[in-house]
Amino acid sequence: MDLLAQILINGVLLGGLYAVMALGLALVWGVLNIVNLAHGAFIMLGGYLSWHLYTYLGIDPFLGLPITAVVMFCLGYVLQRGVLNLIVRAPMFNTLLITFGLEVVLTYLAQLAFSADFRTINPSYAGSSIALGPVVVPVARLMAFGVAVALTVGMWLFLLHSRLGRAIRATAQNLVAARLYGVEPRHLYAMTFGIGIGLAGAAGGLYGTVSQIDPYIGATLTAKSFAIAIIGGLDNPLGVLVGGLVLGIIESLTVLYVGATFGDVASFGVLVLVLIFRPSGLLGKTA
Amino acid sequence: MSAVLEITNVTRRFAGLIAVNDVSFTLNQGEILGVIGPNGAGKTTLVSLISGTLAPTAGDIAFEGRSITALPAYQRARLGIGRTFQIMRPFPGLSVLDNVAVGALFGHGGGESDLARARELARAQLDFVGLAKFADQRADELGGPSRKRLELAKALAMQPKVLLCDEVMAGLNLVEIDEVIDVLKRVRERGISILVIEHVIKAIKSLSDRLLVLHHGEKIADGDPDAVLSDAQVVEAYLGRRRA
Amino acid sequence: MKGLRWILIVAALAVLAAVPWFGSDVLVQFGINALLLAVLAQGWNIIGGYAGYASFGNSVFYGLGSYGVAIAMVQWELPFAVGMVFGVVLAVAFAFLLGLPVLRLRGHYFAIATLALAQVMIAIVSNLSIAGQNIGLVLPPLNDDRLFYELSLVLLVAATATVFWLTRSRFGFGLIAIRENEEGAAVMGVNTTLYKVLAFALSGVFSALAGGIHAYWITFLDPASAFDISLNVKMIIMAVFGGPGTVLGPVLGAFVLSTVSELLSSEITSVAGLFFGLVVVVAVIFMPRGVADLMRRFRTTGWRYFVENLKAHRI
Amino acid sequence: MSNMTMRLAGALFGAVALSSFPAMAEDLVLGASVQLTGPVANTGRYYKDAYQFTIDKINEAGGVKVGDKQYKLALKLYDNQSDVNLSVRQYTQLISQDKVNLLLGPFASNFALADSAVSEKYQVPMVQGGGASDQIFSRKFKYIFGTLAPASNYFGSTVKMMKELDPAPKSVALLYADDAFDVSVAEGTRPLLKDAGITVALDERYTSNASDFNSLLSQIKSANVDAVLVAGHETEILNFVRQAKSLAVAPKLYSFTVGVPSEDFRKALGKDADYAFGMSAWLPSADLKDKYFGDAAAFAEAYKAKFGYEPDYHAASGAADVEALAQAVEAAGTLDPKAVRDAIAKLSFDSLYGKIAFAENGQIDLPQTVIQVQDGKVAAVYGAKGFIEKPKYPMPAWNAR
Repeated sequence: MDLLAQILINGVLLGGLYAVMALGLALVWGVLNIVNLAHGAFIMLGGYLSWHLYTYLGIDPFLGLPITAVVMFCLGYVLQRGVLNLIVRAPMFNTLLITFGLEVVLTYLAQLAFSADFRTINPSYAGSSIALGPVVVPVARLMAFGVAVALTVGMWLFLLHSRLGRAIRATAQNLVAARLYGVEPRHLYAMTFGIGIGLAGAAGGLYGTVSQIDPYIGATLTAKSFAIAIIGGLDNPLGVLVGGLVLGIIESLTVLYVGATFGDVASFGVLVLVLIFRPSGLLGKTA
Repeated sequence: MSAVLEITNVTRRFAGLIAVNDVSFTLNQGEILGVIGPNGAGKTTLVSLISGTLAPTAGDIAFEGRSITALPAYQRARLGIGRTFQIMRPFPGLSVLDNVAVGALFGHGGGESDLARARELARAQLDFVGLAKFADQRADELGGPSRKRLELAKALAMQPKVLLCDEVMAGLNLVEIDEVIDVLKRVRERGISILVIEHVIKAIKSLSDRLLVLHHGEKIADGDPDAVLSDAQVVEAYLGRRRA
Repeated sequence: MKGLRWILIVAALAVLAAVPWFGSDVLVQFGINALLLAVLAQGWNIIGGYAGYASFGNSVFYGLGSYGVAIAMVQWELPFAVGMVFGVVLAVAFAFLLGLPVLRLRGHYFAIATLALAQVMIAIVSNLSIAGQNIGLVLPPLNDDRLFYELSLVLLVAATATVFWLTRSRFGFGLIAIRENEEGAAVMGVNTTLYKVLAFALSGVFSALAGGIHAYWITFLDPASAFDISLNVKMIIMAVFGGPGTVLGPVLGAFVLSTVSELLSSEITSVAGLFFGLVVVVAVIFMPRGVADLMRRFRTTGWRYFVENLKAHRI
Repeated sequence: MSNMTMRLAGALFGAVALSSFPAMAEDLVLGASVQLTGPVANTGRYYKDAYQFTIDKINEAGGVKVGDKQYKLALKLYDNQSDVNLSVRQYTQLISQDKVNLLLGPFASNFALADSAVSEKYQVPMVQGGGASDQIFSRKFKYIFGTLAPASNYFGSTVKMMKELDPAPKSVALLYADDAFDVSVAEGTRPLLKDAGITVALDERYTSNASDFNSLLSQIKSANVDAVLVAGHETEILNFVRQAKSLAVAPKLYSFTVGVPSEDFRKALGKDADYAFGMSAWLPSADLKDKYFGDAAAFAEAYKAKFGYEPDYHAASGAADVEALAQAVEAAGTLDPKAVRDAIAKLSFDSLYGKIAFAENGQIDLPQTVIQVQDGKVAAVYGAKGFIEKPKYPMPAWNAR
């Protein structure tokens, strides 16, 4: 019983981290209709950025998150404005291919710049934990979870209540709707992609505090982010949070009850099932 | 006159909205039946229900005395039901000729299996609707009026027994409308029964043998065109709304 | 004109078929690899280029074909040919069982679902002891590259002939109609569900056969390399680079890109991957419809071709 | 650019473009395909550096003498981008196009498994120091030789040591990744534990590259085992240790097949690396005499000075591979691959890595020394003759460090 409680806590905390990883992917996909295969590579870059801030400037990884997010936002903005805006109206294969190409480029650049060594962000509190009776709650994961919830709710409020957020949501329905809000579409696209990448950067910073970063972690993280975004649905950040939690819990339980090599079977199996039976996600509107 | 198509108490709901509500009518052999109604009256939904791209929530649709409610769209097409789309959807990357050839290759009775023969049949249909000179152009390079004709030619190439026309005249000028009316009349002469959905009341009045009016998804009139158009309820629903 | 084209094709085939008799070992190796990639691109072309469904699940067919051969030869000690048949059976079964539900999805959703299926297959096969779990299987080596080369060539010819047949058959027209407008195809009498599943299966048969040949040739396979998603991305890149929905485009794309990639990985080893990524990005931006379209239109438009592509797709 | 075009033409028309190849007539060329990019590039570089370093050293000493002719060694190295299929093709290219004389190996068992088929096919001997899985050597191949100790015995010395600890661990959890090497380790370890009378309370295979060990760690905690043995990859081990700390999981002892001897493991974990047990078939000791470097300590020092990081057993094994080829060629007195192969099989010499002598199946057997991170440094704690330095045992709780 204690074990089950511990596993559920693990699953929930893991799910929070998963949710931030997928938040930006879902936004970019839902609004711009770009399936960003390079998403994991941006998470990786965010991780490296956080690592540099921590290692060379001594900035705490959690305090450094805004810096990481802003820098990554700028990178995202420039990439969308300069590259991805060029293919927004091209056939679907092409957006998949170009983001795949970007993933390859970013991965190799990262290896050239940072080498293939593992990097960890290991502040003093990273390994400490709080004991709640027999159950142990890791501090860093709890903080990451808190940040995840805050970012998700913040995203949700932003989309619902700010002018830019409303323009972004309108754009998800209709390409030129941005103009109705007095925002230039090219700028709006770049803003949206920038926010998505900023979120990926923040996710990378969080990831670095609980795991380690190397240039090749991107592909796996992209795949995970897909599963979460699809399970949660693309039209609501709160759905993504639910998707993350569901996946985190399912994986943890699978490892406990089925075996440690079945985690991926479970998560991608659930993804396929959700796609087939509820293609708009667990919380998404049904057609 | 025998009924080709029998629609019995058909209803279609979308989330929170009844698009077609308990509608019944028949389409007789060799008849041109006009269906009119204001925007959102459920006309296009009705065509989709008959052609099988939408399934009814309740009710029955019968073709030549046999229920087709459970059949998928392609089987209805093979039985002999052809339709055009209001929002024109040619196969944009194919040539005009090949667009029509698809109709001949599939269509009524399973279609023609030989590509060369299918293209011959398609060319004949292009002649019939007056598009022969565009045969080798890409379909997405056609202008609006020509696309309307292409929709017709595609449906006709299927050799249908029943033709469902969803606003084939919208957006055309008077000369073009007359040409389409002429085409449809000649189609009827081939023994094809036609259901025409239209906005242009004048056109449909001169074309239809019978007129049916939909309003908020319900049938509010069905009968002789002149009588229907002078019906008070129709005038209020249709024209009253226009004035508003 | 038409006769000349056939003569050229036969001559090109004769040259290709003769390669193992005058080319170096490395060329033959490269040839086997390029031919198999071309088969994969051509197989993808059927479901992706003609039916318009961006399948990321073709690497699953490839993997099933590889494992069909490996399991038959290693675990059951059956001949290679039986393994090929077994692989094809697995692929077709997969196409029907999972194609039916998954092919109801459109656009990105289909792409992602097939991507996930490939992941599920890696995870499942890693747990199957008959497939050697995650360690993989080692096949008995056969030192006969000529045989592998000619087999691959025959397979490519078969795949290309099939695609050629598509362009002039009712089945092919049905697929194109589905790609161009699925609802429109259905109301014209195309049995869209059946056609899509058949296209998926046909595409799977060629991928599986390619996988089978590759497994026997390379003599080793494990789940990660058998169901490698980047192989699927490669197929798409090659097909799209050459021209999806054309008969020779994917073959051309496979040959050109394999050559580029081979030269890069033997010459400037460590930046090969980087360069490959850049080629993809630039190609997608400037020639989104592939080499086939470029060759067709470049003569009339010249350099403006690239500018026009840019203008057509940007906002 | 024009050179590229030429190569293209060469490749297409089968005219082998030897013109751009740097080898001179009196060079003896060793070919290898190693992971310089991709997920295992981190370990791949040990081989690249060790190969080049050793080749340069041998050349400084005048190269190798074959018959009465003096040869310089040269290295032809490709990056296989951590892709098995590519590495197989590159080895084929090395043999049939680049015409290298002899082969050095890639890193990791799955690569060695696939690549050994190439050396066997072309009958060119490959000495590899990167694959330890027993599978590689059970195929009765004649042209593959390995300088890593057998995977099945990685935990052998550790289990022996456990029996002599006080209090001796009674129960263990055995975790292993699902790849060729780690499965071999697990298969070899189970009977060792059984013979030692230690209960295996938890025996779990996990997915390679897994990053979340919370569930497994919770199970370990719940099973309350004395010791945890993990066979996996370095990144997994790092995750394991960090997550063990964050879940306050502290068995009396934990030991890992990889990571512990390497410098970046200690760098990445900092103080948390302490108490971790591991094993190494090689320690940079001055007792290991070497013909070219003097001894292993001198090798380690020169290596670190040149590349900026400490060599571990991967690097030493790579260096030994080059030496083995060099010695075999001299012994054979010819470059004929078959003769060299027979000479390799008969080798017996002392090197910086230890005594090099291959068993019938082509693999070397070296005893594993148990090591432990103590105050940020690697200490050898248990070897063939029993305890060397005192192990820090049992491991204290995380909050008591």
